[in-house]
Amino acid sequence: MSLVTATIKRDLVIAARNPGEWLNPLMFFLMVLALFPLAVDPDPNFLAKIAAGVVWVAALLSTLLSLDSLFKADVEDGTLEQWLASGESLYAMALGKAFTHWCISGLPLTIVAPLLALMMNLPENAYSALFFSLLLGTPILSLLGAVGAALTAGVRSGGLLLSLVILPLYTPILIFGASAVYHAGIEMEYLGQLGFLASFLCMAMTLTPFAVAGALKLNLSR
Amino acid sequence: MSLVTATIKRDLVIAARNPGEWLNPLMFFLMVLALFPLAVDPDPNFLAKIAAGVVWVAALLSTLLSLDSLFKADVEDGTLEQWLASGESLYAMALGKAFTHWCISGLPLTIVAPLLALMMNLPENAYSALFFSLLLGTPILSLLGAVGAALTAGVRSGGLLLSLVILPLYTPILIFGASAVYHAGIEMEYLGQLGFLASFLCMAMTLTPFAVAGALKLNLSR
Amino acid sequence: MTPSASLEQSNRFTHFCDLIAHNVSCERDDRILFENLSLTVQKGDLIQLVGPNGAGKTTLLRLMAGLNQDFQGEVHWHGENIQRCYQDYARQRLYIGHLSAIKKVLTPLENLRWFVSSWPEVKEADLWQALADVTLAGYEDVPCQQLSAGQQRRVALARLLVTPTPLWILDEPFTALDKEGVAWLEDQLARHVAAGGTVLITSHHALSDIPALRYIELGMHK
Amino acid sequence: MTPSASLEQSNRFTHFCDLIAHNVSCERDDRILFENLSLTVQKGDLIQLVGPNGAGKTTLLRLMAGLNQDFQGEVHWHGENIQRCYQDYARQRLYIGHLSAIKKVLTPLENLRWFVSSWPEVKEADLWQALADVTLAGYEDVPCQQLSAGQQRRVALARLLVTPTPLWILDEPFTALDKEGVAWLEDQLARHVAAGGTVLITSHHALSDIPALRYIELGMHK
Amino acid sequence: MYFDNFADFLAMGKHGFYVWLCYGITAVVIVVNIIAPMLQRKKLIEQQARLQRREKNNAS
Amino acid sequence: MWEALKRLYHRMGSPKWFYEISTRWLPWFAIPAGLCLIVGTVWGLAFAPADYQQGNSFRIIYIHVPAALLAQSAFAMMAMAGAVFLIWRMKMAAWVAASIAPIGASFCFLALITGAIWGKPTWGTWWVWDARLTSMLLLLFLYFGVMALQQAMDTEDNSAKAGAILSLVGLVNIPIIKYSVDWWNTLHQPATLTLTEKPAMATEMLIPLLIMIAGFYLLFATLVFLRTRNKILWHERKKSWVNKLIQTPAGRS
Ligand code: HEM
Ligand SMILES: Nc1ncnc2c1ncn2[C@@H]1O[C@H](COP(=O)(O)OP(=O)(O)OP(=O)(O)O)[C@@H](O)[C@H]1O
Ligand SMILES: Nc1ncnc2c1ncn2[C@@H]1O[C@H](COP(=O)(O)OP(=O)(O)OP(=O)(O)O)[C@@H](O)[C@H]1O
Ligand SMILES: [Mg+2]
Ligand SMILES: [Mg+2]
Repeated sequence: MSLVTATIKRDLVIAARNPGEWLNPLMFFLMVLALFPLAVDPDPNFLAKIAAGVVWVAALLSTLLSLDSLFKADVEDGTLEQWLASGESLYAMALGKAFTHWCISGLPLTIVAPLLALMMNLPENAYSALFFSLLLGTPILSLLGAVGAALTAGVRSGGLLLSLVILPLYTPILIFGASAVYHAGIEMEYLGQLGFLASFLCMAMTLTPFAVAGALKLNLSR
Repeated sequence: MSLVTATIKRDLVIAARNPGEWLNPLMFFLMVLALFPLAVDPDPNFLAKIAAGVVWVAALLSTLLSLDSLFKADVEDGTLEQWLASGESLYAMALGKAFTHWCISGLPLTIVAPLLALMMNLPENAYSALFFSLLLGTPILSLLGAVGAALTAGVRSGGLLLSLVILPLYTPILIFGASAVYHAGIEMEYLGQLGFLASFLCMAMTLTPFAVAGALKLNLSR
Repeated sequence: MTPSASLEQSNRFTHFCDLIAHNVSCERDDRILFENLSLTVQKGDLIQLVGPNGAGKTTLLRLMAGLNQDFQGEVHWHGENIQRCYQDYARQRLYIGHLSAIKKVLTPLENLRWFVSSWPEVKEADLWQALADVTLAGYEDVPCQQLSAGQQRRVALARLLVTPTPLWILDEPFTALDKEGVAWLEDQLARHVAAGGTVLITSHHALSDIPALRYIELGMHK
Repeated sequence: MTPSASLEQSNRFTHFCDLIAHNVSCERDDRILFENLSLTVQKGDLIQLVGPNGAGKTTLLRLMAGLNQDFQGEVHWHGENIQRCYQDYARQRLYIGHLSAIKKVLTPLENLRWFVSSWPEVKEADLWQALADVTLAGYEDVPCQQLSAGQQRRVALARLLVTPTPLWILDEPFTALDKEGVAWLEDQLARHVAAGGTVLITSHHALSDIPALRYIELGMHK
Repeated sequence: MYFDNFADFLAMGKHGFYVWLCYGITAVVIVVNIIAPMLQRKKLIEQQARLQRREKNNAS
Repeated sequence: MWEALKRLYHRMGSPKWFYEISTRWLPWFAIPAGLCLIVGTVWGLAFAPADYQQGNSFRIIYIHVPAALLAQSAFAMMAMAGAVFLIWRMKMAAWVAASIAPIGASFCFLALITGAIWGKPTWGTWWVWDARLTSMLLLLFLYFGVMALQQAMDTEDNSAKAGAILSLVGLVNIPIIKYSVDWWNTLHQPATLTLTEKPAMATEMLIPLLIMIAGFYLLFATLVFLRTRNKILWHERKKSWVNKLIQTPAGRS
């Protein structure tokens, strides 16, 4: 077993051992969704209009929050140092880490989102669009997020710096994702948006690992 | 100078030395505000309707994020242990810490909020309500937040656990705060809501430090 | 440290009261670390806890310092349970554990200033002198993150020179110190007990011949 | 470790190539740590870096390990710059730094398994044996957070027994070890160099008489 | 000149406030951007000169 | 040819050379910049005719457009300098990138603030979520992110690298952001409040605009020189040529 697979496996075991790691993003997602009607207006018709956008914003914020710890623990306890010392490819590690992160945050979120969208009174025909847009979009969030997490891993109170770095990069995905759901809701074509998300995903898969690998090295040379 | 004042001073010096600590919550606030129009609908009339709620939700989330590091660093580097070892009152420390946190997150946010509300097209007569509701509300957020931060300080990936603990406590404040602003916008009486916030604040100031002190002790007995 | 200073200390320490552990027992994970252990610490004692890794030295030390209440038995100070008279007790003992409570963004001087803030009688000049004594002259204004492991340890140990407490409780203080540093610390310990102070210490390092030295051996009860 | 095992290792290490630092210089914060330092490390060498705190031992070690590229001069392995042949080099040397790369929620066995995942030839039985050798038999399945400081260190050191690399680079490996542990580690070092391995180590601890031992002294250039 | 008199020029139709505000802010931002590095340079050089003098004194 | 390029590259990498050449060039940028800005401003404010629809508020264009153009190209330049630093480890490039960031952010801020002020008389509101405005706001965030990273790490080298990586990622993302935002706004909302379509601008309006654009670019170059020179002085303060420079009265001017 190579170090990459070993690391993926290890991280999943750790996540299984503190379930908070994958339950918390879910709970956060749920709570942002719950806050909205409280703060704005609980009228169902009104909620139906904003549902697509709010679900996507909540997904994005909850991914963002779970990113903070993606590399931080590894930097602090020396795991990353050992990675670099091992001489194995950082590109592969970056991909592996983003994959684990998606398994822990994006995937569960994609699965429960349709359920929660019920609470927001999302129009019925938008459910499949919601599911597929999240399925394509959340991996991009994880990949781009890994860049930010790697850049800020060694920084104290990096959590917020991370959001500063990442949110501008997230907006295109938010726009395409939310509009796919919105259009599905008003019975318009939405395959175009999904297509864009798919092509973004391909780009992100090939390019971001380079940036992550570069950024991780920074945390080590002292 | 007692240890409490020394700690407040020290924390403010640290914040001054990495400006990220108080700038980042502000930036996050701004960016969450920007996400909404992108995800939902940029129509100004529509935005005016949701402005009050969105500004309050954004303020709440940004406070939430800056809470994570409130006690964590102190637990990890042994400062908290030294506090306990010093025999000085943990109640005073809890108050002091909440105060520093408010200076760094709540206060700047209250000051810039009216400016950002412009971007959300908030009705003109709601500005003073926005300002005062935030001025009364953000200290409560800091105080309640300190309880959550203390409870989760020793926990890995505590950031999200923290949100779970805290968000339910935050909802009443969100409801009163947002509705004060909303009512002011449609030219209705809003002093009642502010009164509630003020009385919450008094309660929080006297009660939460006990909870914080208790929670901090938990982090130490090993 | 000048002779006159230690003389002054010697007078100050006349009020030292006995610290006595009565039949303390402690178990972790169903393994008994020590059972019915009694220990009397008197003026002028230098007690080193020895034993293999995992024997419970740190645990016993924290318990004597009043930081850990998860044990059976009682620890008395001046005939009173330390938890009862904790504030008085805390002002008479200095605890330095594994964690150094040093803020990395602050300078050695600022860190030291915080440590002594409960003792208003300590003067600014003493702090400079203490830093010079631990061979950090010239580093007073360098942020601690730029110091090496041993230099950071020295900042923490500079407290020994400035806080006027008779009882020192030190957990592995020799960690990361170079030869010269080790010699300096041994000298400090000898001076302190000679001046009527008391030291309770864990270390795997063999202390050189100080007449007052006593060992407490903790074994592995498997 | 049985004699046959070390014999086997001795054969394995015949391919060891020289590690040579050519005129390396390093400065931090305008202070020169070392200048035009040349160092040849050959098969069977045991080299201890000594010097006061802050002399630059850790820095030199990391640089020789290829983890730090912020210096002048070159480090060659088998006549080639280590950054060029990093993958090959990395497979031939083991680096253990201040940080142990141990995940607290995982057990010693799981941690060790991750460490050796790049060496598929290492068998599961070897891992159990190694943990038994560092006197952690019976702790294989206890999460590492429940181990004492020295026990955690032992988990990290168990790697010495299982990773088949000729070159060991160790930064203060004696930290937190008890007497017995120190003796064990000294024995391992002696065996390793006797078997044709090479060790580069920093420690403030005086190693007992191993014939191959050489010192490199780093001074303070103020 | 497009305007008839100076008062007109200041008033800019009804838009004087907006136009002058823009130009004012721009002037401030540009001036700050010019002054800041110049001050910084002065400080740097003074500080360095002081250090040099001190070193010279120490040496002699 | 190749040799000449290589020589140029090595020269560019030498802080001393850059410092000296910039000393010589600085007036050639600063003076034309000042001239252009003064001429352009006076012409734009006092002599250009008012817009038939917007009246005199349109004079804001002479700041708004140059600032907006510059803010975008400065980001690209910063990313390029960052790439040079990452690939060839040329320290000079890192210093240039670090100098560009705050200047680019200032111009981005100017474009936003002048746009917002202009919006009040023309659209009756300070801010709308128009595609261009939004993408400009995001560009400002990107600048802030890069600036924050350029100071975040514990060594200067690492900070510079982190900033460079983000500016490169940002550079790839800018077209995507711009495109998506354009597309988003046109779909959600009929173009009630878009920026005025570029009318065939009258030459007497266009010429001052071109002058101002030139002035802004020259000013930008001047500012980058100023800041980079400070960075050079600081990093090379131990070198003999800096010491000599400080002792000569010319260096103090
Ligand atoms: C905060 C608000 C605004 C922002 C962020 C903004 C942004 C921009 C940007 C980025 C450009 C340059 C586009 C390019 O060529 O690359 C631009 C050009 C321009 N803007 Fe604005 N703008 C704002 C408000 C306004 C307003 C209120 C008006 C007038 C009604 C306006 C009129 C123009 C004109 C006439 C141009 C030049 C025409 C062109 O190049 O297409 N802008 N603006
Ligand atoms: N948080 C914890 N939860 C459960 N058990 C613990 C915890 N911390 C320590 N232990 C157990 O208590 C025992 C004693 O630990 P302690 O840290 O006191 O040892 P020590 O004598 O200081 O050892 P060392 O020399 O390695 O520092 C260990 O065997 C460890 O397994
Ligand atoms: N991140 C950093 N930034 C700037 N300077 C640093 C940094 N880390 C270390 N230094 C400086 O480099 C010098 C050497 O540090 P290093 O950690 O190599 O010392 P060391 O010989 O290992 O000391 P010790 O025995 O205390 O571990 C120290 O004087 C320190 O001030
Ligand atoms: Mg211990
Ligand atoms: Mg070291």
